[in-house]
Amino acid sequence: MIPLQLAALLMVGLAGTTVVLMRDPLRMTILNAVYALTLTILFLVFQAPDVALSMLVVGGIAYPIVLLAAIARVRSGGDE
Amino acid sequence: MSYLPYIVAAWLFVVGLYGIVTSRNLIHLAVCLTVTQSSTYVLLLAIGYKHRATAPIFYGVPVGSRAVDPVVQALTLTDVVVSVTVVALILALTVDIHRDAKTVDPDEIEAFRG
Amino acid sequence: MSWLLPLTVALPFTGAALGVALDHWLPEWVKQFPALVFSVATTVCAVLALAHSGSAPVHWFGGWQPKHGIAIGIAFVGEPLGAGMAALAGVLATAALLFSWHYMEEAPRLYRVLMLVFLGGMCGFALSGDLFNMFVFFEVMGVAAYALAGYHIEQLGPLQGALNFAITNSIGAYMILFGTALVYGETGALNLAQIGKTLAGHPPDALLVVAFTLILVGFLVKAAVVPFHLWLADAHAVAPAPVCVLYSGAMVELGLLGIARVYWTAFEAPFAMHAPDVRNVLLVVGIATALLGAVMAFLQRHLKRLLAYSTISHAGVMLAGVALLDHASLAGVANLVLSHGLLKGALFLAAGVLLREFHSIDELRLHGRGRELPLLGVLFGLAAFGLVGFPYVGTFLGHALIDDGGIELGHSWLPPLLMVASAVSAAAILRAGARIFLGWGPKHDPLLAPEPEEKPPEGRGSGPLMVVTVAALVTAGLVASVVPGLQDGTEHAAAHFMDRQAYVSHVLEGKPVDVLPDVPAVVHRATDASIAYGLGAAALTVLVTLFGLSGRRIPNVFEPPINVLKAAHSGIVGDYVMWLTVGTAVLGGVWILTLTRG
Amino acid sequence: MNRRARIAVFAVAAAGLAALLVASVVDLPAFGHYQGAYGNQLNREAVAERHTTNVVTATVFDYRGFDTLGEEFILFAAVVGVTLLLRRHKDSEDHQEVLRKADDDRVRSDAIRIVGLLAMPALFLLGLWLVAFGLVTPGGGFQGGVLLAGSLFVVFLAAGFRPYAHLTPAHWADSAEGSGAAAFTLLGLGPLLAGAAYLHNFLGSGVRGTLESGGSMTLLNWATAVEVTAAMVLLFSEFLESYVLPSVRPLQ
Repeated sequence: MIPLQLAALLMVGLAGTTVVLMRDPLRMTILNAVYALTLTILFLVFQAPDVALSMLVVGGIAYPIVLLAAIARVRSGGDE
Repeated sequence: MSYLPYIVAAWLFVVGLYGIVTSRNLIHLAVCLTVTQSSTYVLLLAIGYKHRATAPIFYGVPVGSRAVDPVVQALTLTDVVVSVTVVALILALTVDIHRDAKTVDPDEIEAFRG
Repeated sequence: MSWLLPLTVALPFTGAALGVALDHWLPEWVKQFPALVFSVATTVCAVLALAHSGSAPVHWFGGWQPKHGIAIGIAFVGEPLGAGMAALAGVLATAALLFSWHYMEEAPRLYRVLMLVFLGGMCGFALSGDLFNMFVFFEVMGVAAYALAGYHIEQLGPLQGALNFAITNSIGAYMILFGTALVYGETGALNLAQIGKTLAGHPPDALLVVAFTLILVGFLVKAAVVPFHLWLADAHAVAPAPVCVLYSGAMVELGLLGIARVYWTAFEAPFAMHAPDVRNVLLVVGIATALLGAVMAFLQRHLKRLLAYSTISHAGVMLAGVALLDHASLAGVANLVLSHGLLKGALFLAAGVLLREFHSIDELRLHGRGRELPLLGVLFGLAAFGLVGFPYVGTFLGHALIDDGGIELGHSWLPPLLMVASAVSAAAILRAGARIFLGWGPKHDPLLAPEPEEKPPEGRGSGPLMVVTVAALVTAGLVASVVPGLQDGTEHAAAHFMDRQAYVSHVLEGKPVDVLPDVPAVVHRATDASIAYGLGAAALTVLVTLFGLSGRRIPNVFEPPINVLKAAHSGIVGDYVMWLTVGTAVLGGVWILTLTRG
Repeated sequence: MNRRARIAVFAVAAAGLAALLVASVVDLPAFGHYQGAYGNQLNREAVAERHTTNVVTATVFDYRGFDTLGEEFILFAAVVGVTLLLRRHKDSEDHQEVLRKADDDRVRSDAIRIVGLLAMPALFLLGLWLVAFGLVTPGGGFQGGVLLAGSLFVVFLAAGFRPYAHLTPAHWADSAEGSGAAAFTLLGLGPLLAGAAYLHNFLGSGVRGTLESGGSMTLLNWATAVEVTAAMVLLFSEFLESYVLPSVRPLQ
């Protein structure tokens, strides 16, 4: 368990918990992207470049687009 | 110390469930679902890891050298990409629910009782 | 003959993919046919695979045969119970597609594509011999089912039903993946036969118990067993009728097949010393599900929700059959799955016809209006009667074998409970049928929970084709108990299903399994006990139906528990996930205390 | 069941579940001491048998190719499901009419337009590279597909919705996704009809470390890339249309 792995693991645990505790959807989307980044680093440190690439691309492109579109649609459609 | 990755995976699983049960917004609930799912990725890849081993890519690396387990990576790799579309399906349901019920709070959706 | 097995998955998937790819180039009139053609072709392949399943052909994908005893590729094993389940799924999917000929007009193309993907996922799950591959097909079935449940997007009910369905089943799927990861960490294998071989001498430690619990809970969510069943009634009440046929007829039963397969191939050996503990826990859960499902079915006025709770009740009976851990009861479960799937499919389609004709699915609002459809009334009555378990009719063979298995193992208290459960749930259906088609009973019944009305589908559908489909399913379901040689065939198949050594050596070393003895084409005379329980069930059903129609209020001592039950089915996804967590913690806790001692 | 009672009961159950999970994971081999024979076997033989130096991609597309077929159809069904759920009512305006109305969000600032329209081809090439070299170095159809869809999305960010909608017509995305998925199943069906196993690698293994290593895996890789790209484009378009065009009347 090299120190880098330890750091990456703690970051993942922290980021995951923060994402869950953040109730506001917009801030949560940004935190989700940060969480995906910590996961990417963790997968790299676990010698899994393919999965890191997959998480990077998905966490960086797919999740933000889908989440932001859903939030905008819910916010603009409703009266809030 | 040598079980920390598995503990983090177990923690993420339960934290995700906590987020789902206490959620007040379906979009937040969908993201908590992905946190629960990501715990399985951390567990799978932590199981497949070996000390002082390279990635299972033998380009410029001699074939016999010590490498981590490729099978868990193959399982996780496709699962990560596919789970986006499943969460997108849940978000599509959320958008439709908001259009009909004007709310995204799971506790206030009054479709059916009992 | 192993080339048949991948076809049952490749054909529907290819049909779905081509359905989307060529949609803009196909003339309009052609579009009705491809889905049905692919579904029929898949069913033919599945039935042929069932016919050849005596020798349990193994198909290694990519041609990767096991090397040095290590399974490299993914295997499909065409053993009788799996192939039978795939064939039943094919038959029900074909009947559903035939029924919905012009029925689903809003988005027919997407509906047919998703039905084909659903069929492919079910066949793949039934035949797969690889733990992760089962998880993948579990998800394929799930995703197709979530989208189909939310088909009527103009109403809130379908959307919330689909959402609850999607979230609870997704969590179940993640639990299966977590359990699979634990098993892979311990055994280094994903092929079920190889896991079984590795775990043979393995002591039952905490990892195996928790992995077994997590995988089982994932399948129990799909099999709609208490306390994981809450999503099923919501999803059934809102999904289009032909889709409910697949939910109740095949998807729920596949959850039970998953439990049986994972237990007998991988987890039976390490828990062999504590088999009674596994049996008793699953028996209690099964009976609780059977009784709760029956009671809730009796409290419903929304016909599809009533049928959904009846399915939950039957899932409980089937789980009790599997839990008895002996081949007679397992054969009983196989027969019960066959006859119940056909009859329940017919009932859901009949509800679909009612919805199309009278734009309502509410038992009280349809009071007496069913007289205009006498033939449908007769079919509805026959199908409900088939579910009672009257000797030699419909689900009798399944109930008889499970009752005999229970008595043989000294659990003589089991058959009466199962009899009560199937009687009450059948009575609920007969009460609804009598009220709709014969106009008996009062127009108002405070006992029954009010439900939001359901918007009928847009398509007119072709009347005669719908009734023919219902008739075909009802006749097949009713005669299922008296098919010559079926009882012996299923008992041999069940015995093979449970034999781990033969399965491991057959899959990994290719040793031919001793082919099933040719079965005498004779219908055995049922045991006196099972006939007595069959007649008892029929009598009890008549009594409860008359009570239901009499409109008398239930004694108010039952009032509080019924309100608690209704409150538990709240429709809030947070409650469902909480019950899911509670169920997992209790199951895991009980098993970790009992299975790991000594 | 009121909310506070639910959370209280959940907290107890979650503590029990967490205890169970921890009790199970401590029986796993310690972190870093994994001994699985399956993975070692693949690490030793994949390069020799299929001349692909990326063993993970060899596992995804050949050794466990049938899993990938299942995963692809999860993706396929989910995107069809999203299209089903976000479909607008029949009588609302059809696609072209709606496009005309969505003219007001054209990107004004030239800086963004130029940088965006330059970035798009670069990202597209990077996506293609990721797919092509998937068999040799980390990458593959799945990751490359998402990046390709992302590069097309940059057109929306840099130029607005109408240019994006013209670049990604729903008809073509639908057909591309369908044909990508169909190609994968048919590539498996071919060897089956010729008597070999389903998804058998019928082409030669090619030259190690080059683009044409891995035989029919390359075809499966590109089929996956086409399907994932088309699926993601469809997904983004569905969500964009439901967001960009609030003018679409909510269903009665």
